[in-house]
Amino acid sequence: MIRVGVFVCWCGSNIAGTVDVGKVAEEAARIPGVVHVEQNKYTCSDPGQDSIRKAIKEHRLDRVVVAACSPRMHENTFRKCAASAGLNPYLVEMANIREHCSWVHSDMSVSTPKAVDIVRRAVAKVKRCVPLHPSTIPVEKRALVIGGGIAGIQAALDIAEAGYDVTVVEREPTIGGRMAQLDKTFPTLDCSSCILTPKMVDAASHPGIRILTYAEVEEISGYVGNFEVRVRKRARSVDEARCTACGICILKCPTSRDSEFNMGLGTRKAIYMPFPQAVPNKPTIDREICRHFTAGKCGICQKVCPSGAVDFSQEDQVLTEKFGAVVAATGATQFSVEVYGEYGYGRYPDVITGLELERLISSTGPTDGKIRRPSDGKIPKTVVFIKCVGSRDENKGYPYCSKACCMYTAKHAILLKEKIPSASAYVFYMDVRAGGKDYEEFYKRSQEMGTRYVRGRVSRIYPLDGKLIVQGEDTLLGERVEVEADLVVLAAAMVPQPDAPEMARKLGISYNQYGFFSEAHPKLRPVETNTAGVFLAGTCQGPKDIPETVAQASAAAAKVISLFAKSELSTNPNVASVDESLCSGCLWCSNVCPYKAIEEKIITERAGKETVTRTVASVNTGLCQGCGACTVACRDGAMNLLGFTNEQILAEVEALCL
Amino acid sequence: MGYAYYPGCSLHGTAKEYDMSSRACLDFLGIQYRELPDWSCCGASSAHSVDHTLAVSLPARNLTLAEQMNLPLMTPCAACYSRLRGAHHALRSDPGLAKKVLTVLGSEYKGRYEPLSILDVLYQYGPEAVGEKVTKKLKELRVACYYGCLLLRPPDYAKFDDPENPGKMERLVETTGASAVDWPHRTECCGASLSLSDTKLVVSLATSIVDMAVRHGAECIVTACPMCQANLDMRQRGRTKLPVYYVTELLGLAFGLEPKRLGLTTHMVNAISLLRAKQLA
Amino acid sequence: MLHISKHNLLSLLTHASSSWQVFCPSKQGSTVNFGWFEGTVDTVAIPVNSCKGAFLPQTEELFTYRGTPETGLSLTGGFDGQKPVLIFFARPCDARALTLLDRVFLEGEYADDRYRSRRARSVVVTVGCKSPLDTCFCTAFGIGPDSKAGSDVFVYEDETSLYFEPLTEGGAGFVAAHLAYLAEGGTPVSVMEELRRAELPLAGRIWVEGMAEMLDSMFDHPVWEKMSARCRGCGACTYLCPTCYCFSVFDAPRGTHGKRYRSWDSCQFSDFMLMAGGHNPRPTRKERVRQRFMHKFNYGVKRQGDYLCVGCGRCIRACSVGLHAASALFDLKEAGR
Amino acid sequence: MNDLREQLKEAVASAFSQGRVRSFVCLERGFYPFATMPAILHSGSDADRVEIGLADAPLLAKYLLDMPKPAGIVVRSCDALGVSRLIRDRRVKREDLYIISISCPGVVDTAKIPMSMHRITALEKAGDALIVHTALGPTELPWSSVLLDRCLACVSGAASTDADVVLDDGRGKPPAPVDYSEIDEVEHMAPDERYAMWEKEFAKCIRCFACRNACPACSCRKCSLDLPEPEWLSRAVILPEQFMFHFTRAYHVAGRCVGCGECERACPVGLPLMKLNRKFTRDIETLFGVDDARIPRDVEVLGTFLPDDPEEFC
Amino acid sequence: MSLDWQPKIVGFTCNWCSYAGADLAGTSRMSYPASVRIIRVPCSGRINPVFVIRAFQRGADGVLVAGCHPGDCHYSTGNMYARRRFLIARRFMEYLGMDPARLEIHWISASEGQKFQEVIKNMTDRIHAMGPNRKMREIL
Repeated sequence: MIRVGVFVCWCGSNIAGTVDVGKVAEEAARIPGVVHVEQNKYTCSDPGQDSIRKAIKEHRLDRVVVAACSPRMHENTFRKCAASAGLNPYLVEMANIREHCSWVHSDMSVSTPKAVDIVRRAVAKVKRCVPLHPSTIPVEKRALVIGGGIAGIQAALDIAEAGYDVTVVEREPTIGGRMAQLDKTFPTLDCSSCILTPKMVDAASHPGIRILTYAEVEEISGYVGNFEVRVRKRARSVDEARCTACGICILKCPTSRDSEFNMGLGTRKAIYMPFPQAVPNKPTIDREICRHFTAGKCGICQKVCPSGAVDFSQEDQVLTEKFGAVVAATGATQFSVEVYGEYGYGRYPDVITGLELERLISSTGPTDGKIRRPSDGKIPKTVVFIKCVGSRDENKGYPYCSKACCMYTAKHAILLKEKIPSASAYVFYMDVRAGGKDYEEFYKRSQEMGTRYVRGRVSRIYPLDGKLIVQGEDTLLGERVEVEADLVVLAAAMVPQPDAPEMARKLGISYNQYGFFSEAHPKLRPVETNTAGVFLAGTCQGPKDIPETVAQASAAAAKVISLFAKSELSTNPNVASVDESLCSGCLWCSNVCPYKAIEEKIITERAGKETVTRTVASVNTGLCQGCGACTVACRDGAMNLLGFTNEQILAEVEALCL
Repeated sequence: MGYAYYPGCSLHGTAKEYDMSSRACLDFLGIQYRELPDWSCCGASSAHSVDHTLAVSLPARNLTLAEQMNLPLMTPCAACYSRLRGAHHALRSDPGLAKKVLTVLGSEYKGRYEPLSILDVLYQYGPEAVGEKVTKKLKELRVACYYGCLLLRPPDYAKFDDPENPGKMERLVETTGASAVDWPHRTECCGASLSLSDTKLVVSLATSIVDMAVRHGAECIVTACPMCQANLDMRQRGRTKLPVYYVTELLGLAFGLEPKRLGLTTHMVNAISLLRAKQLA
Repeated sequence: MLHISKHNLLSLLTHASSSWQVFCPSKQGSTVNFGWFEGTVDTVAIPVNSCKGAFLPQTEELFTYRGTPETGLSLTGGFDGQKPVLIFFARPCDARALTLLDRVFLEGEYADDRYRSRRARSVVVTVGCKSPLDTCFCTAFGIGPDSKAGSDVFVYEDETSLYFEPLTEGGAGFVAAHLAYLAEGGTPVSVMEELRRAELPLAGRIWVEGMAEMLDSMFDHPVWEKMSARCRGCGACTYLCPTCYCFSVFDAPRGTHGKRYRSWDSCQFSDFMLMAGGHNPRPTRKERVRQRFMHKFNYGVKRQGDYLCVGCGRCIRACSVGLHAASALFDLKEAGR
Repeated sequence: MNDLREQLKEAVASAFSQGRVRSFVCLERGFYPFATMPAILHSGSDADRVEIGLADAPLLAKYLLDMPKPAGIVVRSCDALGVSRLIRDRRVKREDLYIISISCPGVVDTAKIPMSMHRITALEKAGDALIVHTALGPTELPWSSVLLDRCLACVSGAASTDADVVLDDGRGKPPAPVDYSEIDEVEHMAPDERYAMWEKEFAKCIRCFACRNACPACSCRKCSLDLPEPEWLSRAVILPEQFMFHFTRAYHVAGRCVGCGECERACPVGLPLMKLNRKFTRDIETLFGVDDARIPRDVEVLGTFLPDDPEEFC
Repeated sequence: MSLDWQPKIVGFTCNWCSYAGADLAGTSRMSYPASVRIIRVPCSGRINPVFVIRAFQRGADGVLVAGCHPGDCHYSTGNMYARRRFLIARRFMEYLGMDPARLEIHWISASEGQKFQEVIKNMTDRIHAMGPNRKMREIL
C-alpha cells in the first residue's frame, strides 16, 4: 500500500493569511492513500525539513507531498530533504498553493477549496510516481569552438589555458573574423590589428589549440560530454607544411576578383591571403576562379613556387572527432542595405556601409588609409552618416537595436575629422545610445570635433551634379534638411549569418525570430543554450561590440572549463521511456524529437513458439531532455515521460475535476 | 478568362483620355475585358478619412461584383487601385470587418483574386510581348516615369513595385523605343489631394518634380495616375513645361494608334507639339 | 382476430409507452436499429442489431459507491420500479433467441437479477417474416417465418393492417390493455399461408444436422486456420448476435466515489481471455474464431441442448470480410466431409 | 475484365513459382457468389481462387501485418495507399512485399442495390451499367449509382505504379475529387445542433472496433484504447466515452488517413466515420498547405511543422 | 446555475514559460478568479489533445492550454508541434459540437504574469456566461 505524507506549509502568513491551512490539512487526510498530514510554519526551514525527515521514518512514508510554494522555487530543496531521509527524491511532489493560490486570491472561501484541489492533484500524481535514478555519462575533455573571430579566439585561449584541448573551426582561410577588418576600435581608438593579431598568433602557437581554417562543421550528433562532430576541411590546394609564405605565387597569379576582406572595394588574386597578417599565413586557391580549375589552363603558381607547395590535387578532408563541449562563436554579418531603395546603395557608388568605410580608413585597405570616395577617388568634403539602417525598423529591417552602430559611427566621424580636418560630417540618428564605459564621453568628443548630429531619418538620396543630395528631416527643428554630400555612410545593422538557422539545427539549439542563437535564460544563463554542453560567444547570440564579445567568450570558456572539471555528469531522470511491449516501431516519435534522442532498436522476443525480431523505439537518455513531445506523437501509448507519465497526467485531471 | 474593367469616376471625367487610351491599348493587344456592370465609386480621396467601414464597403462592392463574374478586377486609376487593394487586404485580414461589410453589402467577398492595376495587366501580358506589338518606335523620346504615391504606398498592400526604387513603368515605356531617364523624384508626392485646399504648396511640389525631370534630361513625364497627371499637367510653373502623358497614351502611340483616339488633344500642356517635333505624331 | 390499421400503430405505441418501456426498430441515420421508442418506429426493415439490449443492455450501471472502507461505504443505484419491457416487432428468430438467453441468465444455479427483473414482466410482440432477406437462414435451426417460440403476441401483417394473436397470458394482457386501438374481425389467412410458404434462399446451403457431433473431432482441424485468416478481430458479429451474451464487470473510480458497470464483452477481442499474469489462452485469431463457432455449434448444444444460433443473418450483414455463421457452417461442413 | 483476372492469376502463380513470396493476399469468391472476400494463399496452386472483386471487395493491406514474409498482395490504388501507409508506419518493409497493382473501374456496394432486387444471383458489369441478375431476371443500374463511397473519391482507377507487377487494362475509373460538402454542412450547424447530431450517431456505436480493425492507419500492435492502465477509454459504452473513442480514433489517424473509407464500410451500424476523418484531412490541407493529405508521406503532418504555420493562438 | 457558480478550468501549462508566468502573477499578487487549476507539464508539446477531452469528460467547464511563445520553447520546437496539434484538434472538438470558447490556447511567457491574469479573467468571464459544460461530460 502506498503511504503518502502531506506537509501543508503556512509560509508564515503568505499562505495561512488567505488559505485555511487547517482545513486543507483536514481534507488532505481524507484522500485515499494519505496516511500522515502535518502543518508547518515554514516547511523549507531547517525545522520544517526535519519534520519531513522525521515523518518519513516514523510513518514509513513512501511518497511525500509538500503543499507550499512553486516547485520552481523549492522542489529541489524538498527532493534533497527526502533523499536525506532515504526516500527516492523523485517520490516528492509539490502542491503550489502559494503562487497559484494564496497570493492570487483573497477570499478564503474560494482559495481554501482550490488549495484542497491542488493538494488532491499532487497526491494523485505522487501516488503514480516511481523512484527514478539519474544516470551518469562520461565527459570527453576536448572543446570545439566554431568560428575563429575574436570570440572564438578568446574562448579557445581561455579553455586551452585551463589545460584542455581545443579545436577551432573557421570557414574562411584565416582566423580573425570581423575584427580583422576594422581599422580602429572605440572608445580608445587603438588599432584593431594591433590588439587582434597578437591574439591570433597566440592561438595559433598554443600547444592546446588546433586551428582548422577553410573548414566547416557538417554535422553534430551526440550530447553533452559526448558530441561527435564531422568537420569538412576544404582543400586549400596549398601544402601548408611546405609553404613558406613567400608570396610569389600571389604576385604572379593572373586571375583576380573583388576582395571579400576589403568589402569589394579592392581585388584579390585567385591564390590569395585575405590580408597580410592572416593566420595561418598560407595562401589558398579559390577554385571558383582559378584558371587551372575553371579552364584547365594556367598553373603559374605551381611553376613559380620555390618550395613546391602548390598542390592542385589536394582533396577535402573529412574529420570525425569527439568533443565534450561546443562553443558557438559563428558571428554575425552585415544587413543587406539594398533593401532601402531610397538610399540608393548599389546604384550610387558613393553610398557605402560602415564596414566599407573601415576598409577605406584602414592603412591595409584599398586606398592605403586615405579616405577616397569610390566613384572618382576624390577626397570627400561632406560626409553624411545614417544610423539604424536595418535596425530599429520593423518595416524594412529588424526591430532590434544593433547596439554597436552608434559608437562606430561616432568613431567614423572622429576618424574622418582626424584624416580630413576640413571635412564636415552629418549624422542622421534616431537616438544615440552610448551606454558603456567611456562611451558617452566618446560620443561627446565626436560632437565636440564638429560632427553635426541631426535627429531624424533620411527619406531619399539622389545624385545631382556629382553630389549626393541627402533629403531628410530634422525632427527636433521640424524642418526638412537637405545636405549635398560627397559620401554617405550607412550604419548597417548587425544581422545573423544567413546560415544561422542551419547551424542552430546542427547544434540542436534554438534561435530567435531573427536568427540569433537563443541563450538558455536571458539573465541567469546568458552563455548557455537549451542544449547542455553547447555555449554561445559573441554576435551569433545578438549584436555586440568587442568588449562584450570578449567578455562573453571568456564566460563561455569558464562554463566549458567547469564542465570539464567533472569526470562524469549526472543526467535528468525525467526522460522519455519506451514500453517495448506496446511499441509498434513506427518511429514517428523520433521525428518530433528536437534532440535526435530516439533511435531504432531491434529486439528479439518469443511469440508463441517462434523467436521473432522487431523494431522498437529506444531513448538515448543522455540526449533526451524530457520535453515529452514524443509521448503525444505516440499513438500506441508506448512512449511515456518519466515524472510526467500519461497515467499521472490523467490522474491529475481526474483529481482536479472531482 | 480576362478581366473586369473598372474605370472609376476620374476616367469618366478629368481623365477621359486615360480611359480612351486604356481601352485602345487593351483592344489593340487583344486583352479580354468587360466593364464591370453597375460599378460604383470606390470612395477614393475622401471616404477613408471619414468612415473605415464605408471606405472598405465602397470598393468591396465592386470587388464582389467582379468576383461574382469570376474575373479579377482591373483598374487604370491609381487611386482606385489603392482603395481596391486596401479593401481587399482589410477584408482578408480582418474577419470582424469582413462580417460588418457583409451586413452592408449582403454578399460575401471571398477575395479569390487580387485587384490589379492596368500596369499589372500589361506586365502580365509581358513587356516583351508588348514590345513585339510596337509598330512605331518612339525613338529619341526621353521620358521621366513618374509613379507618385498610390501605386506603391502603403507597401503592405499596394505592392505594385519596389516602393523606393520602382522600375516596372520604365520597362514598359522602354518597349516603345523611348528612353527612360534615371531621375530621383519618381516616387515623390505631387500633392494632388491638396490641389484645391493648399494650391500654393501643390504648385511648388509639382514644379519641383517637373524641374527635376527637366534637369535629368526628360522631355516629358509619364504617369499612371489621373490625380498625378491632372496635377502635374495643371500646376507646373517651371521655365520648361513638360507634357504629362498616361502610360497608355505612349503605348498607344507606339502601337500606331491615332493620337485623337488616345485623347492626346485634351491635355493642358500641349501634348502633341513635342510629338510633332519628334515626328512621332 | 384483433387488428389495427398501420396508420394507428404509432398512437398505439405512444399509448403503450406510458406503461411500458417500448423497444422497437427505428431509422437511425442510414440504418434501422432496435432501441427505446422515441416517437418513431420502422416495421419494414430487419434491424441491424438484435433486441437483446432490452434485457442485457450494452452497458449498465450496477451501482454507485461513495466513501472508503475507513470512512464507511454507501451504495446507491438500486434497480426497481421500472416499467415492464415491450419488444415490439421482434422477428421469430429474435424471439427464439431470447429463450436461449433465458437459459443462460435465468436457469441453473444462479439467475441474473437484472436480467430477470427486466424479463419477468416483458412482452415480446413478434411479426411474421413475409420477406426474409438474402441473409436469413433461420429454417436451418428449425425456426421459420411464422415460428412462435418465445413470443407473447404474434402479428400477421397484410397491406393495411396488423393482426394480433396473443400467445401467452402476458400477451393477452398487452392486447387487452390496448383494445381501444384494435378492431375485431377477420383472420389473415392469406398472410398465414404466405408465411408458411416463404422461402429462405440460404436454407438449401446450410446444414446443421450432426454438426455438433462432427465438431467434436474437429478442434484441431486446419479449417480453423483458413477461416480465421480473414478475420479482422472486431466484435461486430458478437455484439449484433442475438444469442451472444458475454459481459464483463468493471469499476470507474473517481476519487472516493465511483460506479460499477457491466458491459458486453466479445470473445473475438484479443484481450478477452488475457490473464492478469499476461498469459492469453487464446492468443491468436484462430483460437478466438474457433471459440466463437465451437460455442455456437458444439459447446452450446452440449450444455444447453441447442445450437446457439438462430440463423438471423445479422453476422452476415455485420462482417466486412464475409466471416459469419453461414459461411462457417458451410466451410465446416465441407471440411468435415 | 476476364483478361485482367487471367493475368492476375498468372502473376500470382508466378510470384510463388519464382519464390518471390511465401504468402499472398488477394480476393476470392465469397459465400455469396457475387461478393468477394479476402483470401490468404500459401501456394501457387491456389492462384485459381484469385478474383478481381466486382462487389463488396474488402481492402487487403492490413492482412500483410501477420502474413509470412515475403508476402504478396494485389492492390487497387486505394489499397495501395494503405500499403504505403503501413510502409511509412514501418509496420511492413517494402522489400518484404511483392505488390501486384491492378486498375479498377470501381467496386459495387451491394447495399446500394435497391432492396426490391434482393435474391441477387449474379452481378455483371456492362459498360456504364451494372446488371443485377435476380430470380426475376436482370435489371440494369447506372454504374456510378452503385459504387462504394470510397470510389466516389477515387485517387486513381489506374494501377498504382509502385508495384512489382502492374496490370492495367485501361478501364480504371477516372480520379474524383473528395467532396467536402458534407463537412461544410456540419460546419455550418450551430454547436449545439452539431453536438446533438453526433450524440445521436455515437449512440448507435456498439464499440465493436470494426472501424479500427479495418483501418490501415490503425496498425498499432496493441491499441492504446485497449489498455487497462492508463485507461484512455473506459469499457463503459456511455456517451462521454463514445466521444472519447471517436475523437481519439479520428485524431490518431489525423494526417495519416488514406481516405479509403474501409472503416465506414466495416461499421456494422452505419456511422459516418469518413465525416470525421475528412474533417481532419481538409483542415490539414488548408491549414498546413498539404496537397491531398491522403497520400502517405515520409514525414507525418503532425511530425513536422512550419515556423509560419497559421497562428491563431495568442 | 447559482449566482456564485464558479467555472472549473483545467490549465495545462508548460513548466518553463506559462507555469512560470502563473508563478509571476502570484509573486506580483495579481488577483484572478479561483477557477483555474494547473497541471504542470514540461512543455506544451507534452499536452495530448486527448487530455483535454478527458478533462471535459470528468467535469471541466473549460480547458486552458498554455506554452511558450513560438520560437521561445525551452526545448526549441515543442510548442510548434503543440500548435499544429491544437490547430486541428481544436477545430475537431468544435466540429463535434464543443463550444470553442471552452478550450483556449495561449502563449504565455515567464514574464507575462499579467497576461496569465488576463487570460484567466477573460476565460472565466466567458465561461461563466455560458454556464457549466454538459457536453461530453460524464454524470456521477
